[in-house]
Amino acid sequence: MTDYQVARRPNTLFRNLNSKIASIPMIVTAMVVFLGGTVWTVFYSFTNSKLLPRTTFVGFDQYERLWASERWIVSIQNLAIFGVFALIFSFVIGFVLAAFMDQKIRLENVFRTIFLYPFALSFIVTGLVWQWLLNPDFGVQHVVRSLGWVGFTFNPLYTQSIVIYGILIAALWQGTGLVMVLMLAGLRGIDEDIWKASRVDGIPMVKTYLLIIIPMMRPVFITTLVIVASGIVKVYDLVVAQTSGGPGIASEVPAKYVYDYMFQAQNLGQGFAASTMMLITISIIIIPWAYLEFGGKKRG
Amino acid sequence: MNIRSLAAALAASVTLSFGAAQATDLEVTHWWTSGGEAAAVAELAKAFNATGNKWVDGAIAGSGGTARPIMVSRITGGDPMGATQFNHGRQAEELVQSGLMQNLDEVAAKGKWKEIIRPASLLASCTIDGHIYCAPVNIHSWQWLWLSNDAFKKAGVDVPKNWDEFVKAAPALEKAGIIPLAVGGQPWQAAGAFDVLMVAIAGKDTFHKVFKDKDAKVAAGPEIAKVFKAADDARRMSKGSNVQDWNQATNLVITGKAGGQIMGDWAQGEFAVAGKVAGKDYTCLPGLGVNPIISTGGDAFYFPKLKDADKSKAQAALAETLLAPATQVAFNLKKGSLPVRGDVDLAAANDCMKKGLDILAKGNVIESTDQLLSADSQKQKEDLFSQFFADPSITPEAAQKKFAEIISKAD
Amino acid sequence: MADQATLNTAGAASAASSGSRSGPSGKRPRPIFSTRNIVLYGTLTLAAIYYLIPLYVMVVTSLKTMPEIRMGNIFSPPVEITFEPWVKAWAQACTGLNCDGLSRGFYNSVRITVPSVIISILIASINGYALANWRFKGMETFFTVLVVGAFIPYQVMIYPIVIVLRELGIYGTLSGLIIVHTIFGMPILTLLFRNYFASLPEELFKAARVDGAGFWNIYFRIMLPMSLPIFVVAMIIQITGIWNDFLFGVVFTRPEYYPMTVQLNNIVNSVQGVKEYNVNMAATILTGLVPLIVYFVSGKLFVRGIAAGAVKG
Amino acid sequence: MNSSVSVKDLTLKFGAVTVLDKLNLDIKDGEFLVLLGSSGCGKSTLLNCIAGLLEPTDGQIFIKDRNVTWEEPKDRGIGMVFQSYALYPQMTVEKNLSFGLRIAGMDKAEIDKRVARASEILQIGPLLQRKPAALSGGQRQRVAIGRALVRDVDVFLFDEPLSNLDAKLRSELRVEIKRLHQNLKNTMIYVTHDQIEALTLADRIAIMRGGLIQQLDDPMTIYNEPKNLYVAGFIGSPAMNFFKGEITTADGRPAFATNGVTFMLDGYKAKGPLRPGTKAILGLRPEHISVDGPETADTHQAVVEIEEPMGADNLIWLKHAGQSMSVRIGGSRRYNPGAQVKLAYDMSVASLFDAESELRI
Repeated sequence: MTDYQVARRPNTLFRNLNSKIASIPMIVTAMVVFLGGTVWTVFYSFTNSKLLPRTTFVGFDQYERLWASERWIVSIQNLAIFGVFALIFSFVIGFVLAAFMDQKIRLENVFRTIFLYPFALSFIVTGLVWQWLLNPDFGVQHVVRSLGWVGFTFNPLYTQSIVIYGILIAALWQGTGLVMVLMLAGLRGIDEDIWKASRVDGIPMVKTYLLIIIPMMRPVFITTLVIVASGIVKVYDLVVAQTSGGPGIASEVPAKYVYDYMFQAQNLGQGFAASTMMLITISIIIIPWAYLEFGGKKRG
Repeated sequence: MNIRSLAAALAASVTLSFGAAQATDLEVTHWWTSGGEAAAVAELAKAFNATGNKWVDGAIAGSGGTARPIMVSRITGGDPMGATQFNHGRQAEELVQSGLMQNLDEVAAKGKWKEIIRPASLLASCTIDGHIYCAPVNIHSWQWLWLSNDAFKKAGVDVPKNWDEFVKAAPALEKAGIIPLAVGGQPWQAAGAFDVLMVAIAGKDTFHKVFKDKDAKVAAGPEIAKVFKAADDARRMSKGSNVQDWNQATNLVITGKAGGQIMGDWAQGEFAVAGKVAGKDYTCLPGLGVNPIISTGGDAFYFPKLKDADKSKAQAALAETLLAPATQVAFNLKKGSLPVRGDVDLAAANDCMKKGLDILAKGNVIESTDQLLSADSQKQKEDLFSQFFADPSITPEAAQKKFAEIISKAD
Repeated sequence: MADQATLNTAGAASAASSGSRSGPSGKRPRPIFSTRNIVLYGTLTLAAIYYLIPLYVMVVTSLKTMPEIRMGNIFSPPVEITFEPWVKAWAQACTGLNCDGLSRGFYNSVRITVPSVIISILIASINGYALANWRFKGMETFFTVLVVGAFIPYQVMIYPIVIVLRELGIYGTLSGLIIVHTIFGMPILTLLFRNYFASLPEELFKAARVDGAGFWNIYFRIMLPMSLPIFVVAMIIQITGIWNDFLFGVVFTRPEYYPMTVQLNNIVNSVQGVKEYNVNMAATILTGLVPLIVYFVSGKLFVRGIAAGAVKG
Repeated sequence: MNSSVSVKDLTLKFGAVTVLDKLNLDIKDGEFLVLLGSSGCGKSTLLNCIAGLLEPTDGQIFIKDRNVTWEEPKDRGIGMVFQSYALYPQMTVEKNLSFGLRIAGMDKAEIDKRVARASEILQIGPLLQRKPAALSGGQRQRVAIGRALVRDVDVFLFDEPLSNLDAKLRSELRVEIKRLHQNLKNTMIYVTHDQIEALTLADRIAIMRGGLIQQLDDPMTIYNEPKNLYVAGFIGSPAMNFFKGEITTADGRPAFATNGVTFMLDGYKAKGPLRPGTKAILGLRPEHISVDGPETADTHQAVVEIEEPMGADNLIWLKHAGQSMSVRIGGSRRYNPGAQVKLAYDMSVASLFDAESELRI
């Protein structure tokens, strides 16, 4: 028994009301646009919607067709190759550049600006420039040949087997600057005493980076991973601007499959099925991680 | 004609017609942005502005693939344009069925479209459930082989008169450092070239059996196998094209860097802009010189339903203008296509157009694949052929198998 | 020891900038021509050349005439400098019937970018602030969905958004496009702001609450004045993203609002015979100029802000 | 009820973790209460609950007999001083002091008056136009206290306010806080992990552990009669010496046997009967053991291991009953390692705990 007046917990709906009001845009975006749009997409992926969405259900037909489509398989393979290499190279190059930039160098501002400026340019522009640079009749191949190296062949954009690397070159050019900046920021956040300690202990610099500094930079790596990975999954403009998916279907990517089938082929159902596959893959990878990272974590 | 000065003239005419009180702005979207195309659109705009309304140009470059999604989104999004180009055929079918498009019955009746438009299949493609929903403006045929006379002269061989001669001349061209056949990287070009080969080699009936009746057995049969053989030749001859856009490929022919190109009659506009003369600088072979049949696809304008009554009136005015004889002549001369009405005088037509008109008059026509197949099937076909043309490791037999599969599931 | 408070209360801004103030955390400088310096500067210079080549080619090409481009080598400097391509790209290049080049899109791009940047940053910063300081039940779930949303390709979302905008009756309007930009900027921006605000000392927030400041007072009077670096980062990201956007600009508006990138696409894709590479390159540079200038001007703040916002988990 | 702050059955859980468990606490008007405990014991959490910065899962909080459980912090009549000072970096000292008043819409003259008074009390007048970054640590903490002062509230909450200062400043400000309390006579709740601060400042100390108050008493009681083993071990530096053993009788008197050594419990004020055979722990503070004093019947022998001279005191570490123990003696008495000493105990201030319940016997 309590011998004092108990104040009832106020209606929880109105607790923290301002915060809830302020979060409405986020909630609406998350629930209506992202979640709603996803559910809507999944729903219509089971229909045979053509130009306009309609509710004639066809079960898993769209998915069967999707996985029987050579272009879809190629798209996925390309994304996998592109994704793995883009991640590895952008992290390695970005980190190495950042580590070099962190050596009390002269002209740091100049170098940083040079590495970062491509990020200001859109993928369309990036694609155009690199299409031009890699064009066999004008670009690198032509230049090297006219220097007397007649047999020189470097024609990624018109060679099926290596076209995806031609796109990778452009993507890395555009994106590593940002990775470098993120890494640099992370390196600058490392306590100077760590460096002193490793010097006193006589640990070589490379080892210090690998064994001490990199593990300490986990938050930076995670933020960078989110930014780079979300860019990889979405890769579309670059491919369109550089190769339009060609030669043939050699540089197709999933996002382009979605767009082409939704709008050019006017087969929304097929486009939605491809979207759903992408969304599922993303969700499987991202949600558990995102929940661990952002959910339930308390401060104080 | 210089486009810039044309635009200036246009601007002037707009200012003049501004005096007319009922001038209504009508936004027209299309993807005609190449040199010849833009010149042709200017003719339409001029004619429409002369009615006292104002043509607001909404060109979206990058061909139908880029433009169509934007157009469809705007119509379904509830912010439609005044009029929009589609390839006539089945691209806008569902928009019509959902009641988003303006019925043109009245304008059609007034202009006696049923009588003047030929071939009738054009109007049929515009007709859904007995009502007319689009105004065809031109006939475009795919079945042309464009040859550079210069290139053959340089290679020291005669300009071929048909596909077989062309294939035979290829080694000579190659020896002279000329790409025999220019094929751009855009997927629809490869698919289109294949359709052309099919009409020329397998003939009209087979074409119909495959694309109209969707007969997979024919598609897998020996007739089509021959077509794939020819496509294989074409693939070999097209090696080294290294261009994306169709008109860049055409430009290879214009400049003599390539021997020929299988491309629709819209290529003619590019030759015209470049100041080339048919018969002298270049040669055109309808039906690849084998089987003079042309398909009658083309472009049509659709008119989304608008709330504003003035705009609806302007839409009717535009529909009427598009089919007016003078517009038809002016437009099609620039565009390099054929007029949709048989009763206009195309005295100014050049060599190639006359060949086309001739075939049309004889009735040697087939429907275009845009009319026969859904956009979905078309896209799958495009994927297949762009892959086939780019990847020599795919045998004609394997490709034919896939082709038959697409046909069996086509709608 | 006494300085700790500066770090705490003056916020991550100074924490981050202390790097550039007191120099990097690496080793002490050594003689100029040591092996280490040669490797260091050699690598950086080579990398810099790789990054600069495309820009160089773009600029050089845009200053050449077409015949020179056809004959020459893309790396050779122009024999005869011409500004014709720039004039053409800016004011004369044609799309369909409109022959006024990029100029017609410039104002639209400004008109789209300015409100979109302001609104998206305002909303994302308030959301990030609420997430960091005013949690309520379920909030993290919404945020998780939002972050996952960052991975959804835009193409997938076009159709649902067309429907949403249509139902709201703002399809094709400028406000519709602004909303779309706000929506798609939200995941990354909210993440940045949330991390940044979470990195500010929590006691500051508590002190303000004891002082009687509420949600908005704390946001505007305490948090905002401390958050310049992260706002710069958000601004740069958004200006770049929105200015460079093509897809939304063309799908969700009508021609009178088409941004510069649509004109750019039209110019590079409207081939009149041969591709006019010089005009294309000039148009490309012109289109990229605004975000480039923003970068050159505020690049230093960008790094500082990134250090403050992105790095803290 | 004349209590100033009263906490009833307060429970706070973060998910599955219970931070505060049905905690009760009454603080008298004008009392200086110190919440003492090691980190993670829930003391700051409790303070934040009282301040209204954390929402309790269950329970009630009263301030001045008013139920404020769900009130906003600003409406509770509290002022709070934080460890990191939490000064608004972009505002001058004056603005920092007046921020809360300005938010409340108080009129300008009154604000000025209060700021002037606070700055006089804390002697920060010359600093008013400076920004926090231009202040030293001690000055910052003064401003932080001033910010609580201007609010003219009944209850002051201090969350480890001196932890970020160096030792000298800390003892200076400690005195100032004590003086402030004597002058203002407000209720003050002070969280710290520093037992010196607790013992010097508090009217009463609440020792917390695992979300529970272990003992709430005046400093001397806490020191001399710790309620349980934890409190006994926590308070006092160096820590109390503990011996594990059992209660026996020797010569018919209660005694404590461990490792072959017997301590006579004469003079120990037991709470109840001392039953022989009970497993128990004997606690002896280093200063309650005399070395080489007058011989008694219970004198033990031990060997010095280490000597730690601390100026005023000298601490010697001995080996006794198989374990290490420390003894505090006068600073002038020195022993070399290896020296034999005789030990005697004052059992009236010793502590005896049940080995199982760890409660004082």
